[in-house]
Amino acid sequence: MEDNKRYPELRRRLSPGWWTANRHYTMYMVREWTSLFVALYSLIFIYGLSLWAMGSRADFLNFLKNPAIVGFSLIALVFTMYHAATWFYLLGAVAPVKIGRSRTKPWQALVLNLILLVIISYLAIWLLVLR
Amino acid sequence: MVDDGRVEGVTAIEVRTGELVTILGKAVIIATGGCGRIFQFTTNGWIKTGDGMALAYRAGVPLKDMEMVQYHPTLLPNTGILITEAARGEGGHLLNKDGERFLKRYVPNKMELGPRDILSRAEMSEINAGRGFEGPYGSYVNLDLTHLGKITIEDKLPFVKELAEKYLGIDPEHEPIPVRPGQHYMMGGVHTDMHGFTGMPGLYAAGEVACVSMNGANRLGSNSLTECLVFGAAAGRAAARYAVKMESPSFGNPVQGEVMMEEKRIFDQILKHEQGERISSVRTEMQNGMEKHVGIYRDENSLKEGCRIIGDLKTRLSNAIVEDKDHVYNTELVAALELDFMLDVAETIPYSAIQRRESRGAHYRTDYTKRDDANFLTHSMAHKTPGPPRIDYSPVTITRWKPEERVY
Amino acid sequence: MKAETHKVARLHAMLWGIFSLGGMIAAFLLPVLIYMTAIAYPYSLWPFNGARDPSFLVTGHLLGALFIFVTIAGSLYHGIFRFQSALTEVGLLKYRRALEAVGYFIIFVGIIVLAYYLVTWYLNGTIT
Amino acid sequence: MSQDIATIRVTRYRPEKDAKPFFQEYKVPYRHDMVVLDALNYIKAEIDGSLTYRWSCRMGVCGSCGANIDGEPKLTCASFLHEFKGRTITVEPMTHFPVIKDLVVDMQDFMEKLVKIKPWIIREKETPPEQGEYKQSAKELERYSQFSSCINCMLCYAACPIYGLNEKFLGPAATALAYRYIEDSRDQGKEVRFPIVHEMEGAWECTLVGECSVVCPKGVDPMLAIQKTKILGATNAIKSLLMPRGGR
Repeated sequence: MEDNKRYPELRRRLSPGWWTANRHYTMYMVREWTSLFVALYSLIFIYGLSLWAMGSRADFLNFLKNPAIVGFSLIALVFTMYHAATWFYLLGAVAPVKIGRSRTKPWQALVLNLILLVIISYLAIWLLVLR
Repeated sequence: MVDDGRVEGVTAIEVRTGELVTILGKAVIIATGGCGRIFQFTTNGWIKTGDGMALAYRAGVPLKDMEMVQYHPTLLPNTGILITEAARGEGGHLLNKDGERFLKRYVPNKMELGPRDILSRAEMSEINAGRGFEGPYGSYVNLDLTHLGKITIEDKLPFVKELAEKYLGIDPEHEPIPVRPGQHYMMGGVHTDMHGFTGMPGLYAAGEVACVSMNGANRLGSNSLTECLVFGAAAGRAAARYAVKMESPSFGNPVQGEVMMEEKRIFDQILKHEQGERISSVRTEMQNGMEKHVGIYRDENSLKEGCRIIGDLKTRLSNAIVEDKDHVYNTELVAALELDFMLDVAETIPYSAIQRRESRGAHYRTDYTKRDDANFLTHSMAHKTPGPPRIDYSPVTITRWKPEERVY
Repeated sequence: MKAETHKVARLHAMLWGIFSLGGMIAAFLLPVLIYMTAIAYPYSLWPFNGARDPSFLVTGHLLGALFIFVTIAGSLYHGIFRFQSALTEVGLLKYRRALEAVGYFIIFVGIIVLAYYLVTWYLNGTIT
Repeated sequence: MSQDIATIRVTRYRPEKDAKPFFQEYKVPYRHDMVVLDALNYIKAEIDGSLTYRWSCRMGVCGSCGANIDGEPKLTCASFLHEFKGRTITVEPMTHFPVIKDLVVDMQDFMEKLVKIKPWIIREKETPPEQGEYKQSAKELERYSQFSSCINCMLCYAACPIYGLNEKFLGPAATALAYRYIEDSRDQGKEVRFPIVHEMEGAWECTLVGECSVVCPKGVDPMLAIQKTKILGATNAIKSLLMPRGGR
């Protein structure tokens, strides 16, 4: 097979900016980077708890009221919601349910799961705070 | 490569590098399929250029029953995409320009379920009588599925729907599909016995390229699958049995000489011309000529014209140019070699057909419309000569089923 | 042909399983947690209305502590796991091993610290 | 049907002449029902015999005519010229694969992967034909039938950035085909195939970009197959952890 290499093949490399090539790729990359915010929020929350553990409960609460933390958390919420929505969509894409002659579409799973998210969120608040 | 009447391998081009490669083998099985690309309208892929038929033919094996060319009645015009029989099986109608189910004049008992050859001829007759539609790619008739309903089409004919939508932009639930007859299958091919053996030591063939004679003059739907599976296995076994008892061939003088001749032919002749016509124009004229003169309806004059055209084109091809002079992946050179094969194979069809002065199966002569078992219940055999092919006949072996009159 | 040897990535398969579970958690539970800590509490909105605060979530109830642990640990795992793979896709593939090492280290330390606080609070009676 | 003129910009790369690829523009008259492949054939027949590309069936079955059309991996036989009306159509060789010449790419890597997953039914013991066929219900067929529509056109590989970044990745079509056999009730080769799809460069590389399923001309959903393969891998791993011996 060495002979094949007499004439060079053209090899192309994927540039780090490949995800700008089309809309799907860009959406994908945004989806992946939302995970940064998910991770950072979690780390910040743990840091807040450490303030409490090494100081007082008030330190933790002040930390939560810090405008920078509030601001970041709001951004994190937006990205978390985006993350959740893509997750729901993918759930629908990889596990379609067959109803009669047709299969459920991913967007139907998205809507269904978003409703489920609202219910779960309410349940969590009721169970953990209101009760 | 033939050495002392025994086949000892093949020469091939490694398309990647343009090099001629010699593959020695105790036995060779040809399984290259048909030669539909000889014709203008065909369901066959671009690569179905009859290479294997030509290889065997040039090596000295006769091509059997080459006049038996099956036409399929429902091809999309232009692209030759096949609309499956199932479309008619499920109840689709063939309609002419007047919206009439014209088959009632040809096969009233079977209508759309009639055999391929009769349906193809019926469509051609309608078109010739001016009752076809005119489109950019010639005349056609309509295949109407609209009355079958969404569920039947989606469940039973999903591929038909997909093809019509993808390649014509037509929704078969609401619009009829334009169709015309076109070449579909070669009943004829490399002469073999029922073990795929060609009669030349070491050479076997299986599939459409071969003519085991299981299809007679008119193949029935799906029998090509049987042909591949059953006779493919048989050929494989026979070749293996042969190979086990033979000595390995050596790259000796006769073989080496053949390779060098082939090398010379390709690099010093075909690639050398700097001026001349394109091979594509030769190819197009062959396809049009075969369609027009050696197609569904044939007669003495049209077949003579067919022979003449192919003869002319052979001369023209030898002076044609291959623009691409590269070694790497030279598809134009490949196309030139394939065209050379095709012309050899194409020639056997009108020559075999002209001598069969009868109509039988897919072979229909307007000047001899009746079947003539007394004179032509035989296989035609086309042999390669330096000039036009020599046709002789071999007897038909009839076992269980006796030939009967076809009535529909 | 090369001899076939295939090493089933069993550990990775399990880590991926946790990642998947984490994605589910991050999708269903994290939004409400962020809402409570970053909107409801600072702006005194429902359900806190100034009466309760997020510390109640952590120590008010064992179920709350569990919720915090599952949500934060799952989200952290999922987020880091996914982000390090995203980094390999923008030109850092050759540093994959290092990225994975750093990623798992962060996950490991984060979860241990979180668990440590919750367990000590449970043991010393802060969590009721 | 009227005739329009399409402008086509094709990548040329002739390793014997050119150090680098370049674009060459051609003008092609076309009808409404003509596809990009028809245009390439027109160019080769009438304008430039040296233009090099693969094709055979012209009906989306053989899978040999894939190319990047305006940046998107597509079958040239299934891309109508009229959809690009008024624009120059850019035709490039499929992304990620090494280019041999013009639009022809090297398929070796995919071919090796295809063989690797053993795309045939594996039986512990073949039963002789006299004992009849291996029966399968419509329901069992449905579990894998979509994945058997693959025509090996490699468009999914051209669409997969993960494959572009790491060519060791088994990739969409091969994994989907492996899954097709894993799900086939007649197949008994799970023990053989699991290690292939569950090694690190098997399904695990996939990060659900999902473009493979978008570009597939046959409606196959490789992303789904890969995801299901991963789920199988994870459950197997957990099972083997819980039941170290008889788990798998």
